[in-house]
Amino acid sequence: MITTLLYSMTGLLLFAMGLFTLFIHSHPLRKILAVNVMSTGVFLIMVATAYKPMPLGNIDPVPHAMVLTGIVVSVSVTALALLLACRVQETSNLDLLERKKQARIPEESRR
Amino acid sequence: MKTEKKSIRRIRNRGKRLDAWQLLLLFLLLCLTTVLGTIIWTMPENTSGLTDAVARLQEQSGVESPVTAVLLNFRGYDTLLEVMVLLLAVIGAWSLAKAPFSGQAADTGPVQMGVVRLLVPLMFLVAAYLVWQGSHLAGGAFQGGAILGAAGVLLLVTELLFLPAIPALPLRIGLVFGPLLFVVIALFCLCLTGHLLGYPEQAAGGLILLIETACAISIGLTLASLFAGGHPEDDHPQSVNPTEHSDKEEWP
Amino acid sequence: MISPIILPLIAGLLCFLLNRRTFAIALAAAVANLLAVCFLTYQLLLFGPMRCHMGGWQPPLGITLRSDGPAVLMLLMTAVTGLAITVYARGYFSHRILNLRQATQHQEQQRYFWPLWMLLLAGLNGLFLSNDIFNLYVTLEIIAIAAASLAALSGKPASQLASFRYLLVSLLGSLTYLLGVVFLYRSCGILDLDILQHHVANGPGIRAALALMSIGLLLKTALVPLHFWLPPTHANALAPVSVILSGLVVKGSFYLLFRLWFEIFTQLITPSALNFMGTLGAVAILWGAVQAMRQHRLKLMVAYSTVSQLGYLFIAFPLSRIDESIQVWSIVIFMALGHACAKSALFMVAGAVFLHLGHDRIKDLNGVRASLPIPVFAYGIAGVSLMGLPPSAGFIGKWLLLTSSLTSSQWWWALVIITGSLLAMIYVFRVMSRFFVIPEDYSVTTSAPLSPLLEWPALIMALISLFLGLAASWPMKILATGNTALTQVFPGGLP
Amino acid sequence: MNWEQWLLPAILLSSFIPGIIIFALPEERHRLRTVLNLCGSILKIVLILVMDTGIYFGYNFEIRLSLIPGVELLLNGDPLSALFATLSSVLWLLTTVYAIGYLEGSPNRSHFFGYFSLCVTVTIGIALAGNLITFLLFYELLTLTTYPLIIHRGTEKSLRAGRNYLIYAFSGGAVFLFAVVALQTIIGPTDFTGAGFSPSFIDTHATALALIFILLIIGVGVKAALVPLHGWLPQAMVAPAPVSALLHAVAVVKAGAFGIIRIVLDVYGPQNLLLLGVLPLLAAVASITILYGSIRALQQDDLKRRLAFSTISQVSYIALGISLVDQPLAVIGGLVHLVHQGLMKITLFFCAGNLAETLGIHRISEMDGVARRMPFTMAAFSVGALGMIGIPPTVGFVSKWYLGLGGLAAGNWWVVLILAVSSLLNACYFLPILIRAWFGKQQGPWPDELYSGRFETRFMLLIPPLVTAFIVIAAGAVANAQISPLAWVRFIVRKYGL
Repeated sequence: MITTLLYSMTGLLLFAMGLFTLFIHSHPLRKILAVNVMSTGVFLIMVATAYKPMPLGNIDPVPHAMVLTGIVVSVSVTALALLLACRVQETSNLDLLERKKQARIPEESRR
Repeated sequence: MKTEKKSIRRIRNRGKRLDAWQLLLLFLLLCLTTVLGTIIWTMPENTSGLTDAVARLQEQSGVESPVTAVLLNFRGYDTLLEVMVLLLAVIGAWSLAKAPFSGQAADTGPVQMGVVRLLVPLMFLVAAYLVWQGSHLAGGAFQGGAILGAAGVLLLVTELLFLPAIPALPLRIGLVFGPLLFVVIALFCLCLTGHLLGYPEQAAGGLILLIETACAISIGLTLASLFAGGHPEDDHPQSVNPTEHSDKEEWP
Repeated sequence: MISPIILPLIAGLLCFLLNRRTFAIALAAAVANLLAVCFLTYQLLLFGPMRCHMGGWQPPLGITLRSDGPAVLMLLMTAVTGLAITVYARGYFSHRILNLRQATQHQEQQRYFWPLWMLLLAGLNGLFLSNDIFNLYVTLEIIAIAAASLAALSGKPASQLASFRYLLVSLLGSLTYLLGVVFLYRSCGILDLDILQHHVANGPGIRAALALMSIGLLLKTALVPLHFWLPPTHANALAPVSVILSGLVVKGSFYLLFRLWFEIFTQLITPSALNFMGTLGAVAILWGAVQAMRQHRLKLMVAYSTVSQLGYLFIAFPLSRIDESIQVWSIVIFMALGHACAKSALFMVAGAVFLHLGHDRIKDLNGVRASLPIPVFAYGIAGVSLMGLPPSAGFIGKWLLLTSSLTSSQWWWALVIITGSLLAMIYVFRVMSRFFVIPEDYSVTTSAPLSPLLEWPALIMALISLFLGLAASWPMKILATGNTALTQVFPGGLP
Repeated sequence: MNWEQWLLPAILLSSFIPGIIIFALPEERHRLRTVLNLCGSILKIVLILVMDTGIYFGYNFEIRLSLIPGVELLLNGDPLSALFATLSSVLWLLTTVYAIGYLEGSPNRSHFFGYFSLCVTVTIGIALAGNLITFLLFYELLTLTTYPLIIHRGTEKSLRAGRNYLIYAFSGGAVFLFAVVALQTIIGPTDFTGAGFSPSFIDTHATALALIFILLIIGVGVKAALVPLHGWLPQAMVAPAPVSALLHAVAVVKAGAFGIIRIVLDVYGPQNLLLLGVLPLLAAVASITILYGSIRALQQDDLKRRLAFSTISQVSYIALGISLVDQPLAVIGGLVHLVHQGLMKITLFFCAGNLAETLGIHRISEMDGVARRMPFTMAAFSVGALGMIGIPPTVGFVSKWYLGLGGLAAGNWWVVLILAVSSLLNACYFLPILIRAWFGKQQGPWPDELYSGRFETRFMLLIPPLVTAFIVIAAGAVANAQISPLAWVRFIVRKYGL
């Protein structure tokens, strides 16, 4: 019971921390990491949900399955995000701000 | 416009103390956390979730491990889509760039090589074991695939295996193999039992193991090629001259 | 019922596996998908809503697919638009490959476009059909990843940064949604929507869950305070991708949000919450329209008009209090359908103009009418639908909105709606008049003639959006078979 | 399905289908385009005459299409719609002939004639609309189809005019939409029954209904160019002459006036309006518009602008007549002026177009002695002008006569006063033109003489004004005959049981 709560609270805290970082930091890598921390938090709460105190029988496998799915999803999304960040860094040597501005202008013709 | 101003401020305050709106944000988040926390705290713990349902249908699922049963039988459809997510990540990654080509071979000392020579086969073994025991204990396709992926990463790092050099077709076949087999088996079951992924009860164990193995291989490849970060050299129709192909990076 | 999901899935895998004849595969899949959806509609009209248990496992354990009126209508919208997009994309890429430099790059873009688009289609269909709250999360993720990769496809820094932001935002959205799912599961222990519908007990846990899920979905739907990511992403992507994102993807998350609010958690919804949504919607309409008027580029203008049009969907929320289901469902369905067709037509036209002139600066669009008659015609018709003039589908939606806002004596929404359509008129015709100018030095950039594949899909989509209003009784009928409230309202079936 | 039902769609399609074909035609297929146009318009006239006789002998034409519960499209042929439909189809034929001559050799004719046909289709749709929703549908479509015609020249000036037109028209449309929805939520379906809704609603929603009436009038008043909603009309003069003729005599302004008639007679019904007591408002606005238009017309030197302001004042005669709805004679005067004003004004615009096309004359100060150069044109012009002033035996006299009688019968002396003053003003701004044209000495060459041939100008430009001028006199002379606008209007008023 207490353990469940402990895990859940930790997960919640991680979620909030990740959210805060996501908002205040502008560097792509930090943002990606922040999102990862958040997802970890969510998964932690999920796993905590799976644990059922004795009278109700032992473990609920469904959240486990969901966590596995979630982890895989977050892994793939993280990989994609990292690659995108790298591409952004490579393809334009501008400062982040310029790029942010530029992101509002549609593509120019390439002839 | 507004987001830009924010970002400007953020850039300025890099490393400085938090300014007003950040503090406000912090405060809001704390409130949120406390609210959610109290809700969790006060939440009644009496729901047993789906434990009993799983326990009831366990023996029909064809595997002992409840998690695997849920993952590949009861909620196999989720897993099917999830494998697609992985594949999508690879396609997305490949659409972004060609795998970076670091001209000279890496300076791999004898120790490193030795380690790799020892580790990689071992990893394959462990992966196979994980997949196999997935049917009755914790473990399964994803765990196995992860190990395989790690092995692939090791090979890539030491450049014993070099992705841009790999011909694209076999790689693609390897990547698609798992998901495609999954779909085919699903449709096969549809023909047999009239339900997508509705395994016939006696064959369930075998089919699940088959799917797991295939997926493990594909997932391993997926993770490895995600690490390689880009599509191999010859992965699109008539890419005749790589020079014109590689000048894609320069922008007008 | 599974074929709308499985067909594009297989097509996507094949497109990725063998990179010859990808267009043929995609086209076949799109057509087959349309046929399957039509058959599904036929079944629906015959037998009413249907369930399909994955793997034969009954809920609560198994995953259920369900086809009811709204779902089938969204599927139809997706299938028709999807077919048009597939054809258009073919014309778009081949035109770029033939006439622009760096042909290999365009070939490469095309090579990865097809599998991504097919899998995205599968994800969308899955979203519309799925009846399991966690499975919905997975489909959301499929859509997010595919959409982000598509948005980055054009390869320019601008678009890549935009799509990076888009990816982060949608990831944040789905995480929040997932947290909501966790809360829900913790308090009910159920994932299947039908059972939830009956087991929802009004407790803090469930309210928190609903709030979290709604926030996540709002983030993906780009309701106004959370819309910042949409215009750059939609305006910087390749034209077919903009069509996909603006016409279909935003509808997916909105549809889910709407179902959660008006089917599952109905008794949790308070008038204040509805009014809050409505207010945001009103702000979205006005703000989006004003922004659209201020833009200097066609694609950005169209993107902001998407922000504005999404507002109408949310203004339907507070009007749902009178005779719950029928009014609000029909409003939303008509708005969504009309907007999907009109907006895809607009983006197709924008893409065609872009390929023709090599830019889309509004002030330099003079005299395009002479060189591109069909796209300009399509633009006009689609604009009519956006402005909600009769007999377009947008008009039916607006009519229903106005009627219900006046019958429930909330006339201020009506004022917002009217103002919104006037602003829409201004920004649509600001461009239209440019098309009609006859420039004194009449020298359009000597570019290759556009293939009919680039022109006709736009016109057809525009015409559909126009005549959907005249055939309005059909969607109503489909909606009615799905929706018990409707059948109660019209016992004798609909006209 | 019987023929009465399919006649109305056939009437619409008879110009819609040619329009669509013309859009598809390549620019240089002149002959085919001309043939299509003429066949379409003649066919339309024939069909509409069939409908008229049918209506006279008591058939009722009606076809419904229900979109969603509460929204249904209804086409319905009653005497009033027959009046408007006949007027616009006949004048459309003449305008088409005129436009073919006018636009010879100018670019983008496919677009022009395409939109031209669509425009008249929509106008007939307004005439045949059987309920407010259908009316709204065609009313909005009219804005859309006339816009390309107004900006047809494609110059920045015409674009500005077009923009103003759009803003005025769509704002009016929005107000109208709002009012229609509000009205429907109160009284349910708004079919044009000829009796109006049941007075029981007045007891419950008096103020709401009065407000809605004002909103409706504002909505249609924009197109009817009631002061202060008239701003777009003078600017729209940049359009080619046939378009101006269409706008002023057939389509847009008339649609507005027709809307006012429909709202007063059919949607609300005379009794309800008298109960609500909002008609004096309408009468006041109409009178103000009459005087304002005439006074502004005095100040214009540009011929077309002067004609435009005179339109503003003339169309309000219709509103004035309708606003005295308890006086059948006044109503007759208003209704018949719908036709008469169209005939006279289109004549005037044809002639103005001829002057501009042939001699490049745009200003009145350039018109000295033009009658010697173009006697036929100026003869037609004079007929139209005298009609506007209201000299017998022209049709203008007939309408003013009935309006005056109605005013007297109601004991409203001010009506007669306004009529007199406005006639005086009309005389003040038309007679000088005639004097210049006929008796003035030609100073120097014409601004730019474009045409010199056997006739004074192109054949196809000359015929239409002569025909209309002839009708102006004939219809006035035989006003009491069995078949004349006046007779038909009497028929209408009898139908409405006034």
